Amino acid sequence: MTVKPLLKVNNLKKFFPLKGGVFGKQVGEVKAVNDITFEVYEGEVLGIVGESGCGKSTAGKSLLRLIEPTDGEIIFDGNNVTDMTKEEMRKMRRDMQIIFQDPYASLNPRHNVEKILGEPLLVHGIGDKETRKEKVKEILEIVGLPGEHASRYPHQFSGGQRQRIGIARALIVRPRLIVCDEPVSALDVSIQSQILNLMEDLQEEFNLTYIFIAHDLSVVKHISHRIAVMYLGKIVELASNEDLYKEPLHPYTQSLMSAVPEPDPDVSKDRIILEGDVPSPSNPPAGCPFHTRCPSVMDVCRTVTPEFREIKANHFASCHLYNEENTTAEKAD
Amino acid sequence: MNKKVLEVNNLQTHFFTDSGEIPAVDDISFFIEEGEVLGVVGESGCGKSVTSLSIMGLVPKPPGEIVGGEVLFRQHGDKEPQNLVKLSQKQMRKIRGNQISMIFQEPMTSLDPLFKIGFQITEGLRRHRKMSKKEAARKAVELLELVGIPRPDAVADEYPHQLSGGMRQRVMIAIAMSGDPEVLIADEPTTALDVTIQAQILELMKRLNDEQGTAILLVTHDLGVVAEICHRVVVMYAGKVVEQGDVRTILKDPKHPYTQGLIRSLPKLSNRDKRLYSIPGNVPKPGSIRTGCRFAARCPHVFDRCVKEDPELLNLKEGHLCRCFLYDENGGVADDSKATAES
Amino acid sequence: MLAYTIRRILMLIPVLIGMSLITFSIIHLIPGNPAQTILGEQATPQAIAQLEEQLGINEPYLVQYFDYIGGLLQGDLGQSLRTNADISNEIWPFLAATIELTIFAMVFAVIVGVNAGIISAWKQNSLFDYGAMLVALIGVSMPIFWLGLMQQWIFAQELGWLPAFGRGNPRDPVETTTHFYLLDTLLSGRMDQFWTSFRHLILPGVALGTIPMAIIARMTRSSMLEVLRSDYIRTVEAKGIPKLSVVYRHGFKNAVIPVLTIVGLQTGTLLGGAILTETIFSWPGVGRYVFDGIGNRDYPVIQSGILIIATMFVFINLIVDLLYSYIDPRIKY
Amino acid sequence: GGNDGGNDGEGDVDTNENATETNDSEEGEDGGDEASQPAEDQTLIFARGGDSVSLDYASVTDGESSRVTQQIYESLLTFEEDSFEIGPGLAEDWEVADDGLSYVFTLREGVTFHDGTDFNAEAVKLNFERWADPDHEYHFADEGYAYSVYGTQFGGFQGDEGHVIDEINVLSDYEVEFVLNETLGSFLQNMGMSYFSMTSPAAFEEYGSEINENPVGTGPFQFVSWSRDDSIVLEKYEDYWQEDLPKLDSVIFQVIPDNSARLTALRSGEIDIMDGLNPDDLEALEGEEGITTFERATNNIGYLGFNADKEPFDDPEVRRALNHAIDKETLISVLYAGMAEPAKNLIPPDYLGYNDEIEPYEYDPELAEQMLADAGQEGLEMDLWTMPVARPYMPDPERAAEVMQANLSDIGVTANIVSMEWATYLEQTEAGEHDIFMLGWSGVNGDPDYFFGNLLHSDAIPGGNRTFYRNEEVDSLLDQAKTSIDEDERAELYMEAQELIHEDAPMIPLVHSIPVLAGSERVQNYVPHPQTSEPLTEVELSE
Amino acid sequence: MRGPEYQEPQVSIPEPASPWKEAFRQLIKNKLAVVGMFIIGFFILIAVIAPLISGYHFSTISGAGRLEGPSASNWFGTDDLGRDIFTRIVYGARISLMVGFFAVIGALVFGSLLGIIAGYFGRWIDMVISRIFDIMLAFPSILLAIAIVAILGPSLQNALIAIAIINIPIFGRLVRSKVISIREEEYILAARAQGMKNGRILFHHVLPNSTAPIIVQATLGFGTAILEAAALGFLGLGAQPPTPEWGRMLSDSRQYIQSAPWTVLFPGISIMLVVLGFNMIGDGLRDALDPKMKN
Ligand SMILES: Nc1ncnc2c1ncn2[C@@H]1O[C@H](COP(=O)(O)OP(=O)(O)OP(=O)(O)O)[C@@H](O)[C@H]1O
Ligand SMILES: Nc1ncnc2c1ncn2[C@@H]1O[C@H](COP(=O)(O)OP(=O)(O)OP(=O)(O)O)[C@@H](O)[C@H]1O
Ligand SMILES: [Mg+2]
Ligand SMILES: [Mg+2]
Repeated sequence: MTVKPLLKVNNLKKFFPLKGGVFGKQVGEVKAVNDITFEVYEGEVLGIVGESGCGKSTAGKSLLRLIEPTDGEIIFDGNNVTDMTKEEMRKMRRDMQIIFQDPYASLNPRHNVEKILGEPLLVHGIGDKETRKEKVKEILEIVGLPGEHASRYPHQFSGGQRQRIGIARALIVRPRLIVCDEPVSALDVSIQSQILNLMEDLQEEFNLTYIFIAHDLSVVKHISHRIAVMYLGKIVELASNEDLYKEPLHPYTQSLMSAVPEPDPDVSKDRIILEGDVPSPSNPPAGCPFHTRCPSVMDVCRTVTPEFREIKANHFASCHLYNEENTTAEKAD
Repeated sequence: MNKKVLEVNNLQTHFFTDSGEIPAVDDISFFIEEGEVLGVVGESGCGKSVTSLSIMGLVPKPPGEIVGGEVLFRQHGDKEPQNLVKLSQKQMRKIRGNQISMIFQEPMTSLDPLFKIGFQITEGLRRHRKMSKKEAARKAVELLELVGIPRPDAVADEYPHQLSGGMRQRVMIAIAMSGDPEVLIADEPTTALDVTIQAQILELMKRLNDEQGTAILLVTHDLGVVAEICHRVVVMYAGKVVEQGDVRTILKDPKHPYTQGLIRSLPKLSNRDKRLYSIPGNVPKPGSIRTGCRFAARCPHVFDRCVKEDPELLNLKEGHLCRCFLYDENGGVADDSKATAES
Repeated sequence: MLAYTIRRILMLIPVLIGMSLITFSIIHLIPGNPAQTILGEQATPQAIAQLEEQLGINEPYLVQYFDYIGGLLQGDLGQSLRTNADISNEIWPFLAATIELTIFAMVFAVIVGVNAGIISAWKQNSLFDYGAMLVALIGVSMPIFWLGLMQQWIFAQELGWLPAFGRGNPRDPVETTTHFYLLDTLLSGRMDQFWTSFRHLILPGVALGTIPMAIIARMTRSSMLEVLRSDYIRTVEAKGIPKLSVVYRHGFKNAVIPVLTIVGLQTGTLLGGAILTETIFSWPGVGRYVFDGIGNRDYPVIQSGILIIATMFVFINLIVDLLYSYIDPRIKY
Repeated sequence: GGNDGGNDGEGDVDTNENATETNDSEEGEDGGDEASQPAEDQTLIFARGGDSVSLDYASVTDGESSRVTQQIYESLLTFEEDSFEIGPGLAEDWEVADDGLSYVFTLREGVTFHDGTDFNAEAVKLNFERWADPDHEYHFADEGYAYSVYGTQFGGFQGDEGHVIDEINVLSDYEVEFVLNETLGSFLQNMGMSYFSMTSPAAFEEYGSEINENPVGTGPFQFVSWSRDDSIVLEKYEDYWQEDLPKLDSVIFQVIPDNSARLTALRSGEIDIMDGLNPDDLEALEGEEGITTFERATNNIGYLGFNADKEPFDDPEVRRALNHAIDKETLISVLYAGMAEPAKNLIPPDYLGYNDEIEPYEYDPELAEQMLADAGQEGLEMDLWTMPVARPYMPDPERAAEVMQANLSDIGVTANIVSMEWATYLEQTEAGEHDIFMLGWSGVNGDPDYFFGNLLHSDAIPGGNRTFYRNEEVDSLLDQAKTSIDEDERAELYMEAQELIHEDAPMIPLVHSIPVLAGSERVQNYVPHPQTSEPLTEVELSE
Repeated sequence: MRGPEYQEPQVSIPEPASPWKEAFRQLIKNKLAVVGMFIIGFFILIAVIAPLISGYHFSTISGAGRLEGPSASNWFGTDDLGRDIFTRIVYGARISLMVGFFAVIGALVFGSLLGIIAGYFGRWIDMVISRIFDIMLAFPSILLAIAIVAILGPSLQNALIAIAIINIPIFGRLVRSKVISIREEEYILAARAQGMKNGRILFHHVLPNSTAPIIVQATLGFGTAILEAAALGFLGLGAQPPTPEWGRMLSDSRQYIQSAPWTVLFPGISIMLVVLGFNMIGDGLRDALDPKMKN
């Protein structure tokens, strides 16, 4: 693993307007992604976990500017993606790809596999007709599908096979970074492991960098080198795989981990069962977004938004528990 | 030994579609004892939901039809069990929602969006128990309290869209519990929920099982959930039961190659293997394989017989059943398998 | 809700202005001089010139348009060129006749169509389903004027069961106050006349209602099928609620929105499309009023007639929209 | 309209009569009446295809309006029951000065309007001045009233050059004098036209420009209600000046646009008389129990006109040839079910000066083809213009065109049927855009000048003369006939003109249609007038 | 590692079944749709070979044989001008089918164009176009058609134009809503993520996926257009005599409904059958192509 950051994200925000009233004016906004900052190193897998609606997909799509970010800076390989023109961005897409969650919705039902996979090559002007055909066959075999399947249509494949096609499409232009937006959550358990293995193999083979989004902590943990935990549009903790598992700092991470059921009747855990639901991102609570459910909530949490800081070496979290002045108070509890 | 409240024997539910007859549930047998949580696991499309719907008599007809087998339900106090398959729709309605109730996978779509929560909770009750409006309203609040909903009075007067997914699933449970059922069938009750919410719901179900003694048939594809709450487990594959036993046996010492593979292919939080085991191939739809073991095509131990003959469900040891040619009656390893089976 | 209503009404203004402009332009594009039309072949050129002068049709179009709109804003629909009568006085009986017929037809269409659709969906693939849907299919394929003629021929002329024309018995004219005959006869306490008026409504009402009935039946069925397959209906079933209640109370209430939309649209269509029925059954309605107006180049009549029909149509759809939110608590504007 | 006339009724006989009648109708319920016995319910329902436009008789020209106004209003003179023979109306007597420039009418005394006011010379003057004077307070030009028939019949309006009525003098309460500035042969005929009938001056005062919906006249029936496009209800005017009349208690004019629905209604007894019978239904009705038919004497012409300004129709030989090509008999049998007479002249047969000596052009396709060939017109192709709307003289113009198209194709002439919107049709034919065209004309006052002057006089170009026929000789004959007030002399002149016209063949006279009405046998004394409508004063319903 | 050689448990799918072929297979399984295809096929056939199957000419007038009932020589009887009704029906098929075809094509082309522009470019363009559609749809369509014919003058061609015009907003709205909803599909997002240009996305991704509902609407539109043409004909605003247009034949004969019912019966049945045929095919197509699409 190199230490060169391939992607730097600074203070990324995406707010969706909420319309209403007599003239359809904007009456509010959904703070889907609310000021997140992180780096991704070349060749690493950065996992992003969080519950439904916490802004994972929005963050992933904003990185590729498939959704225009509201604010913030995205620097890919030294180039500022946020400043690029449409055409520059289009070219840039060769290097940054995405795999979607739903293998059914993300393939054009009217195109056969050859067209689906050949089109990215075509629009980036790679190869002539023959070579493109070759490349399609080649990539199909790489993702574990027989090359003859190129003439088939998506509806003739099972979910797992479709996801392989989705991966092949992302891979065929040989990108450097792939955002994987929950690529396995729609799949069956036995298929999920196939795809996870495939993705791991590909990453090593092509020296890819992944941003791997999932809501399943065990999946993320399996594949990632570092993990970011999101809650209500914010990253609440970011650490290496081992650190996070050994010593989750943020109370949310702790309860999330304890809530994951293990398929082993002998593992008995002290469950931290959180109260209530995730608040709405259109009306996030003041202060720490987690304070409404936090088992160790303090007064300061209700008013002051904690800073996202490096608390241990390469272990970031945003929680008042680890502020200098609060630490003692917490310990005393 | 506890009494069996519900017994499914050789149940067969088929769908008659344009592309032929699909045996979604193909000769399935299992039972639930009083106060027990039985898990039914299996991958998507293996027939879990159809099994539960068959018990409830809710298989959409057409195209579905129960073509064979029986569902014996022994009501509390009754000696003779009733065969639910034989009951008329009218008789079934008396049992549904009253003695056997069911909750579904999708809390977001399982409540009628146009009626208030309170009404929906007690609609069945008022029907079955001839309750007055007032009584029903009180009962609704009571039930909402039981499933741990804050502000139950207010919530009873709200519409489903005003609640979150977790709340809705609690409401579904409240509806199911309204008739003090003997059996609660929960079809993937937490699959659509976030882990933190899932933990809440599982906790609630455990409590209801403990406190009310309701037997639960929990359908899921998540072995973690099974480990969490079930006493016994039925593993299904392509419309058939492949293995059955108590939860510890199934998770710790599975015999069927499918169960083994399934457990090994899970990424686990506690240990990070470099590489996951994976079962090759795809999950077959029921009916796509007609002869031989349904798992043969993906099985690492496959040998000739597997493709030609249907294996029987063998009793390996007390309460542990497995459908595989690798084993013989007593749980030993069958002879002919040794030749080809690799470890 | 109120805000939405206000917004919807405000949004109508450009539509209404557009409509009036289009109507006005259209009718002035229609060739043929009203004066010539009114006076016929035996008119002398002087007479025509004189009449043109008096009718004010020699003024520039824009002047005429603004005159017209100016009058409209004061509730003045102008005067018929042919009869000199104030349209605002003259049009009401026609409008009432059409509205009465439309309501009757729509009530017929809704009662029969909705129930046929519900039962068809409930007993999908039954004999009733096949029969009803075949009838509905034929219903939407039927030329309405032919259906009307056939009904008239069979039920009025051959069998003599029902009156073939008009709104009542000419020998016994209804004392009109509202011009809705069913209402007027009730107000004057004439039950015999009420019955007569009712019988007069049957043939044209059924002829007019057949197509919407078929459309409604088809729509109800498909909407019901979708609802009956939904999760929440399964929930209701699981509660052991009787089928009738499942189908009508839960099923239909959920299926009603697309049906309501169709009812709204069809009511509008009937209001204007009654021309054919009105002609066949000698129904003195607004469709014929406008149609004759076109024949006579009676600009103010065409203009006002079309505007009134279109305005009613627009308002019916508004009402339908508002009804949605009454039925469906999720729809809040 | 208000009805205060009932109380003002004078005269014992009237009141008595009323009393007995009311008695009749009240007691008649159980009495089994004989067949010819008057029915107890004297309500006549007259069904027709379209509604009246206005009930102000003089401002509209359509037949459906006058059908109703005939009942409400009366004019100074009236026509005979079934012809245009003139007789006394509201005027008992009249005198014409020798120079033909002054007419004195002696009015009937004791006539009241429906509002109870007296009819007198002042009322006559007011009515005429209302039409003549565009500045008259009751002229209502701004409200869209126009009196085109007045303009046509009296040569324009006050201030116009050709306006013939110079002044109107009230000589006494019941004597009124019209002074003309030139003679007008049709003056007395005009006075009989229902257009020029008398409205109550008090009603003008009361209703102003809404007089069209509130008619008040002296006629046998008074107005009760009007629901547009549906029905107009009239009731008996109790103080009507003709004793014992009208016999009906009320008349309802019911609109039933569809011909067959109207017939159904007649058969079921829902209506009593229907207008616009399909000629094809006539046969079926013959001998049908309880139903009878009424023929209206013909008063119109349907013709196929040439454009004499266009080649080759400027050649009389071509026009004559084509005259031989049209099979009027088939036309009549197919389109009129026989209810029409083949025409050879412009005016209908009963008219003054009708020339029966004229030999019609026989239907002879071979001759026609030959004549065309002789005129050098082989393979002639032309546009045959036809009207888009049914007219009294031509119930289905498009079908008629189809028939004639077939006739023409028999002699090798290709006719393309052209149809356009009605007003445009009239404008374009007036402008001479056509090759040959179909049109017709209906009489209003039974005077031949109304036909000749409007259709074939060169002064009527542009205007009614759409054939662009110009013959100075004919013009001068027509001019003389128009101003002459000697009937015999007029007849003579018209006969002569017809010969010339026949020779020049500016048109193919097709038919004089005979309108047929059907009615219940209960309807007694109904005599259709050639004028397209008639007062129902004498009509009575039997049991 | 991947497991040992495993044979895919595939139900044998015949090789590349494009969605269209798939849909066609579905369609011919639908009995009603097949009946519809037969009906339409039949009418197309008789329209094409019209001169061969009838010994008469549609405008041959015979004063003698008026209003004759059906017989061996005149299968459907004769009309009031003595013309053979069967012949006129057969020739009328040409007219109705032609009107349906051209009116739908016209509406389709212009409607789709406007719909694509509105849906794809959005913003004020969408606003303007959508408002125009709203306004057009607020007029009862038959009135609008009558008005348009009144402007252009009554003729078959103008009736066709009028019908095309009143159907434009129907197609326009459909296409617009399809374009808008498909634009939100994930595979469109995927296409953008591949670096495709807007034009390519529109023509290669959005449009091909909106064709199914458009085809369904067009098929049903055939029926509607034929009905509308017949209605205009009935009001005398469509085909002019002696063109044997069915609606016109109906209105010309309605006065004979009692004395000669066949004059009214056969044109009416013909209209109904053709429309029925198109509706059957349309329903079948909808089920085959786009089961979710309603109405
Ligand atoms: N186009 C949009 N307009 C408005 N709000 C949006 C839009 N897209 C997403 N949101 C909102 O933004 C928030 C974050 O959505 P996002 O899809 O990023 O969540 P997620 O973490 O990916 O959830 P999931 O696990 O369900 O995929 C949600 O509350 C969602 O409702
Ligand atoms: N309405 C239906 N028509 C036809 N086939 C059906 C129908 N419902 C279910 N099936 C068939 O039955 C099989 C079993 O379906 P079922 O819903 O029981 O699966 P499941 O195990 O509940 O899957 P999941 O985990 O996705 O809920 C499916 O493969 C499907 O082919
Ligand atoms: Mg997401
Ligand atoms: Mg399921």
